[in-house]
Amino acid sequence: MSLALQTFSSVKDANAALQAAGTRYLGGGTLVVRAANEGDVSTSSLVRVTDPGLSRIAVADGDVRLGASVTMAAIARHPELAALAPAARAVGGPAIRNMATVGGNLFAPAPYGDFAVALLALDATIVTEDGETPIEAFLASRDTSRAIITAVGFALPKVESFRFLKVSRVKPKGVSVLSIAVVLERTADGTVSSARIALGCMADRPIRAIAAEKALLGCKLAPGEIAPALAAAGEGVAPITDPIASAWYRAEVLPVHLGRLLLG
Amino acid sequence: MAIRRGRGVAAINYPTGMNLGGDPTQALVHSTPTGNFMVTLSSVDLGQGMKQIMAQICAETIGVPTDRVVVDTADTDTGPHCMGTFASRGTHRAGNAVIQAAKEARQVMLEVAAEELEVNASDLETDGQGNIQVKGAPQKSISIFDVALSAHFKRGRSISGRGMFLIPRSYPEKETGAMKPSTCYAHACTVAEVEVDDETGEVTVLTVKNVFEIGRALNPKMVEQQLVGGSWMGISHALYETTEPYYPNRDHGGTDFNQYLMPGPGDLAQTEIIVLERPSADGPFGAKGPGEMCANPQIPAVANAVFDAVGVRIDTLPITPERILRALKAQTTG
Amino acid sequence: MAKVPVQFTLNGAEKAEFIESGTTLLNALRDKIGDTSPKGGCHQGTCGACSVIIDGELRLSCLTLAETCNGADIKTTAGLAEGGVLHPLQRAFLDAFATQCGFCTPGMIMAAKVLLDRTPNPSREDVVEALSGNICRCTGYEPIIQAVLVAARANSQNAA
Amino acid sequence: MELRKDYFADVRKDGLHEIGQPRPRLDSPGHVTGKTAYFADRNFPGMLHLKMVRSPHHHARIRSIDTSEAEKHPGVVRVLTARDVPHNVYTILILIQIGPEDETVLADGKVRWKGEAVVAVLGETERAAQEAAAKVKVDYEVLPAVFDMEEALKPGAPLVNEYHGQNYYLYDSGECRKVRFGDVEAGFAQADHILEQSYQSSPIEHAPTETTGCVVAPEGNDRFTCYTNTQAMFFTLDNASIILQMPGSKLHFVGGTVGGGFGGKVDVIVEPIAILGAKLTGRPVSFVYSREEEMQISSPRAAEKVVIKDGVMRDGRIVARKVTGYTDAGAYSRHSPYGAQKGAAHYPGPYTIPNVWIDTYCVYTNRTPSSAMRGFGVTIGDFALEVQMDKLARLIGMDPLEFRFINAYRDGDMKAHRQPTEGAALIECMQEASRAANWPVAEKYMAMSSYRKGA
Repeated sequence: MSLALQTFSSVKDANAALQAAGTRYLGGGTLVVRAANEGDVSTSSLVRVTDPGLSRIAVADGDVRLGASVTMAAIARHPELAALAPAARAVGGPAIRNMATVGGNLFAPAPYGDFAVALLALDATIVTEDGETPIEAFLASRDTSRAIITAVGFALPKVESFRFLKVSRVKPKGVSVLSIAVVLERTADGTVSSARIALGCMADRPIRAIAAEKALLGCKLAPGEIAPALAAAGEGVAPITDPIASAWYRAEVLPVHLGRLLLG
Repeated sequence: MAIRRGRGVAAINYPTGMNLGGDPTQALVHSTPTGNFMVTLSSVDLGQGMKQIMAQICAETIGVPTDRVVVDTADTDTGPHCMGTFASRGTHRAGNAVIQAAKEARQVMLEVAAEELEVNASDLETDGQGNIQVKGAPQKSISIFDVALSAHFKRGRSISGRGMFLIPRSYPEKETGAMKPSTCYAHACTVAEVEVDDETGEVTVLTVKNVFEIGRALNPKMVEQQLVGGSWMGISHALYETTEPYYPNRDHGGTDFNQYLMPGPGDLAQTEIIVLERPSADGPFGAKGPGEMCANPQIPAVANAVFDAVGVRIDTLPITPERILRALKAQTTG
Repeated sequence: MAKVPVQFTLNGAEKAEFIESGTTLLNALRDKIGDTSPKGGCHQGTCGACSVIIDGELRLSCLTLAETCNGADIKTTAGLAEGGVLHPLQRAFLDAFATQCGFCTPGMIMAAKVLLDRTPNPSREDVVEALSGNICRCTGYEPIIQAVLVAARANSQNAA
Repeated sequence: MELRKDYFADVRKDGLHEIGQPRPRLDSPGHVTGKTAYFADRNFPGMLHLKMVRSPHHHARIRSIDTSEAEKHPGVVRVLTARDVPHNVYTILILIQIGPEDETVLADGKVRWKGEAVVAVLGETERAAQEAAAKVKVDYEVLPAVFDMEEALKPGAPLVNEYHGQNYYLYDSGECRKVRFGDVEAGFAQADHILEQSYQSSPIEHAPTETTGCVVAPEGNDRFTCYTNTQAMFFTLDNASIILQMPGSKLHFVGGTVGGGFGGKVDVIVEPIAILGAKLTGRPVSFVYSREEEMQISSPRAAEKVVIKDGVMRDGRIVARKVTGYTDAGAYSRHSPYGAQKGAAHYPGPYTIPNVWIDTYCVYTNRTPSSAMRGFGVTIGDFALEVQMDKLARLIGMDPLEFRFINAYRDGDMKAHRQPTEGAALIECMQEASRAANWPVAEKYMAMSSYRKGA
C-alpha cells in the first residue's frame, strides 16, 4: 500500500471519504505528512478539500470567522486581526506559518497548539458540517473527532483586552515551555470585570485556568491584587514533561509568567 | 523579579591527533601537463574546509597560486590512506603529508626548470605567481606552464611527490600512565557574561570574549568560521543540549530540532574572537588543530558566570533553567 | 502503485512528471526532476533545509505533497543565479564566509530571498525572524545574518 | 576576529604567499548554488530503500524473529537478519587492536539498548520498507536493564555486554586507565585546603543537518561503490571488509563532502549493511538515517561523571589533584575506550601540579552506544576542571583568573602523563583575555611568559 491523496472540492464529499479506515484529513501537512515521513503506516489515504471558502477570513460587526485552512501567516498579516498576530506568529518559523492552519492547530498535541490556546481564551466556536461546538467541548473530544472542521468563529477582542505569551527556550522560534492567552474586560477604573485564561502545555491540550480567572475578578492589575490569582493559576493543571521542560518546571514558572503577562 | 548579572572565566588546552592508535595520513601530488597541481587524498571535508586548506598548503609549498591546485578527495580508488577527519587532526596530519608530497614534486619541477634554463636547480626559486626564476636574477625565468609541458612531452619527468605523515603509536605505560597521546596543544581562554532571571532560571549569554591560540591561522577567514561556530556550540552545550534530558532516566529523548535544544538566531551572544599564533614545531606552517578546542572553554566560563550571577553551582550539564531554579529554591529554603 | 501526474513551473521551466501519489515535493524535485538543491535534513518540518518558494511564499517541500502543487510556480536555490551571475544573496554568502558544510545553505538562501523580496531593507530582527525556521549547526548563525544584511544593502544600492 | 600578531612575533615567519591569506573557499560556490553533491544526491534507477526494525526494549533476549509476513509484503525485495551477516560481531577499533569484538551488526539472540538494529528490510520504496518493517514479529523476553554508571559498576548489576564479562572496559592497566605522578596523598597531607567535587553530564548529539547515511551501487564487476558521509573512508572500508568478509579490493568508497560531522560520522554502522543489501539483491541500496534515528540512534557524545579532589595552598598553588572519570559508553565500545584514556592523558588540565592521580573508566550501560564528538574525551573534563578551578579560587579568596596564572603550565614543565610541555600559550591567552574582557590582574601576571629561559 502506498499513501494516496484524494482531492475533493466539497467538504461533504471529503467527509464521506474520511470515514474509511486509515484515512486522515490533510490540512497544512505539518502533522500528517510528517507522520507519514516518519514511518507511520497506519495512514494509507489522505483527504483534502479545495473549497476556497475554507481559506476565507471574514470580519464583520466584531465577529471573526476563520476558515479552517486559513494559515498562521494569513492571520498574522491581516490588518483587522492585529490583536491575534502575536498568537499566530508564535507558531513555528515563517515556512511553517505559511502552511500550518487554524484547523490543524486545534489538533496539535502539547507542546504544540499555541494558537488553539488563544482560541480557547477567545471562547471560539468550532464549525463543522454537523453544526457548531464550543471549543472546550471540542478539545475534550478531539481525539475521536472525525468531522472536518470548516471554520472557527469568535468575537474579535480589542487589542488591549487580549494578551498572549509564549515562553520558549529557543528564540525566536522554539516550541513552548508554556503559552498563556488571556482575554480581560476591565471597567473604566481598571478593575477586571471578566477574565478568560487559557494555558498551553499545562495538560496534553489547552486548558482554562478557571480558579485564576475567578480570583482575578474585581482586581486591579497590580502585584498585590493579582497575587491570589497567580497562586491559583496552577489549580487543576497537569503539565506535560517533555524534552523542553519537566512538569515541575512548568508548574513552577506558570505563576511567574502569568504575573508578567498581566502586569506587563 | 530580578535579572542578575555575572561573569566567569575558563582557560583550556587541547591536544591534536590520536596517537594512541598510530596516526597516519598520506597524500599524493602531481602536476598536469600545463602546470596545474592535483592533490590526491582520502581525507574527508566535513564543512570545516579541509579541501581549501590542503590547496593552500600545496600551493604555498610548490610556489603557485592556490587556484592552480585541485584537491581530489575522498575516493578510496584514488586517494591514499588517511586515518580520518577527527581529533583535530585533519589540517595537522594531512597538511604535513601534503607538504612532504608537494616538496618532492617541487624538487622535480625545479630540476626540469634548471635543465630548461641551464642553471643549477638549487639556484632557482618560485615567485608565487606561477614562474620559476634564478635567485638574484629574476629576469631569467620560465613559467611553470612551460616547465610542466617540458617535463611531460620533452624530458619524460613526472612532477609528482608522495607524502606520508605518521605519528607512531604510543602505548600507555600500565602503572604510571606515561604516554604521548597527541602532539601539539592549542590553547584558549574565554570570559563569558550572563544574565540570569532568578524567578525562572533562564540564562542569557550577553557576551563571550574568546582568545584562541591555534599555532597558525592558515586561512584567517576560515579559522574565524570555525571559532565563531565553535563558540556558539560551546554555549549550546553549556545551556541547552542533551539527548537525555532526564539522564540517567532514558525517557523523553528529543527526536527533532524542536525538541533537541540549541540556541536559535535570536539567542546569540555578542561574540569576540581574538587569535594568537605560537607556531607548533611539527605542524604544517606551525598550525595546530583548532576545530575542537574552540567549543570547550565557553562551557565552564558560562557555568562560572551563572554562579557569579546568582550564587548557585550547577555541576551537571546542561545548565537548564530547571536546574538553576531548583538550586535557587534549595538555597532560599536551606 | 498508482501514479498521478504533476505539472508545475520550476525556476521558470515547465515540468511534468508522473509520480506516486503521496510523494512529497522534496522527493519529487530531488528524485524525479533532478533538482537536488533542496536538502532533506529532517523530513519533519524542523530544519528548513528543504525550503522552497511556492507562489511567492516560503514553504517546506518535505511536508508538501507534490500533487498539491499542480500549476504552481516553484523556485529553488538551483534557479537563483541568472545567466551564470550569482544572485546578490549568493554573492553575500560567499563574501561573508557564511557557508561551512553547505547543507543548510540552499534553504537559508530561500528563506532570505522571501524576506528581501518583501522587505528590501530589513532590520537585524527581521533577518533573525526570517531565518528562524532554518537550522545551521556549523556557523553559529552570525555570518549568515551578516550575509543577508549585506545582500539587502547591495540590493537597495542597486535599486537606488 | 582579530589576529594579535604581537604575541610570539619572534617565532613566526610572515610574508608567505598563500598561507595566512583569507582565500575564498573553493567549495562555497557549489554550496550557494545548491550544486554541491552530497552522498544522498546520487540517485540510481532501481534503488532500494533500507529500513531498520529496532528494539523497543532496553535489554531483552530475542526468543524468535518471524519475517515471513514482511517478506511477502508487496514491494519488499529482501529481509536481512543476523544470519545474513558474514561476520556479525565486530568492533570498530579492532583495526588498532582495541577489542574484544563486542557489537552485532544485526541483533543475534539479544538486544542491549532501545533502538538496536534487529532486522533490515529492503523495499522498492521507503513506504514499502516501512510497511514491511511493521510486519516483522520479534518475540522478546525483557531483561533487567541498568542506566546509571555507578549502579552498573556494583556487584550483581545486570550484565550489559557478555563480550566484556563485566560492565567496564578492561584495559591492560586493569579496570581503568591510570596516570600516577608524584605522591598524591602526600600532596593532600601538605595542602591548606582540600576540595572534592563531582560533575556530571548527559549525552549530547552532534545534530549535523545532514543525517548519517550511504548509497551503495553495484559496479557490475563484483565491486560495490559506496557513496557515504563517513568521516573516515578507510576506517569504514576496512571494517566493512571485515564484517562482510569481502576483500577490500571489492569495495570502493566515495565521500568527501559531508553535511556536518562533529564526530558523529566516525562509526561504521550504515555502510556494511547497505553493501550487504546491494550484494544480496544486485541492486543499488540507500540507507539514510531519519532525523529521529540521528537524534536517538546514532552515537551521542558520552555522558560523563568526573570526580575531582584537589589539595590547594593558601598562596594559590595546587599541590595535589586526584581525578576519577567515568565515561558512559552505552551498550557497546565503539570509540569510548579510546575517549576514556584520552581523558586520562588530558587531566589534570593545562596546569602544573606536582602530585596527580588519575583513574578513567569506560562503563557499559543499556543505552545508545556513545562515541566520538568534537572535543572527544576532553570537553566534559574541561567543564569539570574549570568549574573546579573557579571554586578553588573562591575557596582561598583569590581572583579566579590570577589563580590560573599561578598554576598555568609553561614550556618544559613535566605533565602528569610524563610529557614535557612544549609550545605552551595558556598564559598569553589569559593575558589577552584579561585585556579584552577588562578583567585586570596583577602586573606580575601580565609580565609572565610561557617561555622559560633555556627551555
